[in-house]
Amino acid sequence: MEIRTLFFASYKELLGTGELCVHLPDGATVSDLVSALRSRGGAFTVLPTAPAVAVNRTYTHPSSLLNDGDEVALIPPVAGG
Amino acid sequence: MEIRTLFFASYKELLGTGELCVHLPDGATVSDLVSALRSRGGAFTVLPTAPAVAVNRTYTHPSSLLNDGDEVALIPPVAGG
Amino acid sequence: MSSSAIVKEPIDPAYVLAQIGSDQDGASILFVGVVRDHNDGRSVGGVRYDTYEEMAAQVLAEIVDEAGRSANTARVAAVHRVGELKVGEVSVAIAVSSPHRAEAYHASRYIIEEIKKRLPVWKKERYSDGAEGWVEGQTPDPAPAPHVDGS
Amino acid sequence: MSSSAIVKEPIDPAYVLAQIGSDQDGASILFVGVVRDHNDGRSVGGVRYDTYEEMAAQVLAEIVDEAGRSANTARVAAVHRVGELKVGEVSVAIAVSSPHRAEAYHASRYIIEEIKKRLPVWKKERYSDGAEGWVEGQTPDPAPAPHVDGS
Repeated sequence: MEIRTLFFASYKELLGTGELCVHLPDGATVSDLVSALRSRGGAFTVLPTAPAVAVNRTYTHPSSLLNDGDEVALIPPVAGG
Repeated sequence: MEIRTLFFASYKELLGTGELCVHLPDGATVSDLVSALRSRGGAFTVLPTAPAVAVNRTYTHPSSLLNDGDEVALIPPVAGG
Repeated sequence: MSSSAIVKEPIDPAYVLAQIGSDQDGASILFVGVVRDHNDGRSVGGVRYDTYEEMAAQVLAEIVDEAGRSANTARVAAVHRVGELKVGEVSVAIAVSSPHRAEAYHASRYIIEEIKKRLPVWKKERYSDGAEGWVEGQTPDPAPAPHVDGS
Repeated sequence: MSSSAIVKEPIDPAYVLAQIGSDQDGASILFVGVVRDHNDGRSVGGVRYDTYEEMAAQVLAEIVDEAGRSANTARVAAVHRVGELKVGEVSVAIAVSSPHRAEAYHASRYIIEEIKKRLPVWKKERYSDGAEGWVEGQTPDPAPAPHVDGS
């Protein structure tokens, strides 16, 4: 399946991109996506092993299953206000 | 000595006046002033025995000594805001 | 940097807010007290605030000063209106600014709570049925503690 | 009665305050967050807020809704700005009105604390010496509790 993966703020700067399309086997979880990203090496290894993640714009646990077409955002610590 | 005594809000309505000049013996306290007022009878007996009192615009204990020329206000429960 | 007043004219909250704030301050809070159309289950048509004006001006200045000293370098302004007010009119406006929000909230709340405890102002409500009544208030303490207590 | 928005244009706090209030409400509170000239001992020249806009709009609406439900019949409005801001410019404005002041203070504080915990907005500071840095923020919880906690 195909996951639209979004990066913001420090993650976006780190990776030099705000968006990647990631291919994962069926049954993959949020954790599996993060592992797949980190295994790309280089700057990707600097990503936390368990960052905050939003799936389809809702904060989601690392163990949650992903579905084809999901929009997954890796969320650095937020600092609004 | 002579005490300028002020009444506000419900006390003013009760007594039908906002100000009285009260003569007291030297050494009189805030409590003595209140007793002197209540002993006038009529509506004055409806005053509390220990109302909140300000002497020269500062909240003061009933046992405080008064001085000639003091401005003493009997303060009903306040309700600003 | 702090200011306070007892006024007979309508209060403009935006003007009170404009009294405070600085480049050091990350948080500004404006509290606005408004005459509402009901109290204790009765329909209210309007209110009258009486005051011991000379003392009220002095007490409000003290409260503002206490709040300013407690909230790290806060800028503070407070205005209380007296006289006849209609429903929807502003009775009190309090503005505080501070580097951090916690102090600003604390100072803002402190001022309105102290006003209710010890500002010599009294409120008479006029009800829809024509009756009137003094609002049950709080009896001021003879020696108000000049520190900011918890919220 | 409640409203929320993520905006790129300057925020007018008086406009946000004008969104709320009713004849039933005795208390209105406006919180204004402003870019200040220092942070953690460093001199700040300006900031940039980045956002995940679609999600931020949704999260801010949820926070406002939670605050409104917790504060008895509160009217609530919240606006957060993103993009480049100078010192003294407004980053966030939150207005709440309620029959009684305790609920209004509580709801106001709830909204700003929840914004800081979970609104997907990030702040990069530009310091006077030319350096830049992302402000250390808070890691959002995967299942934010939808109740109002103590202040």
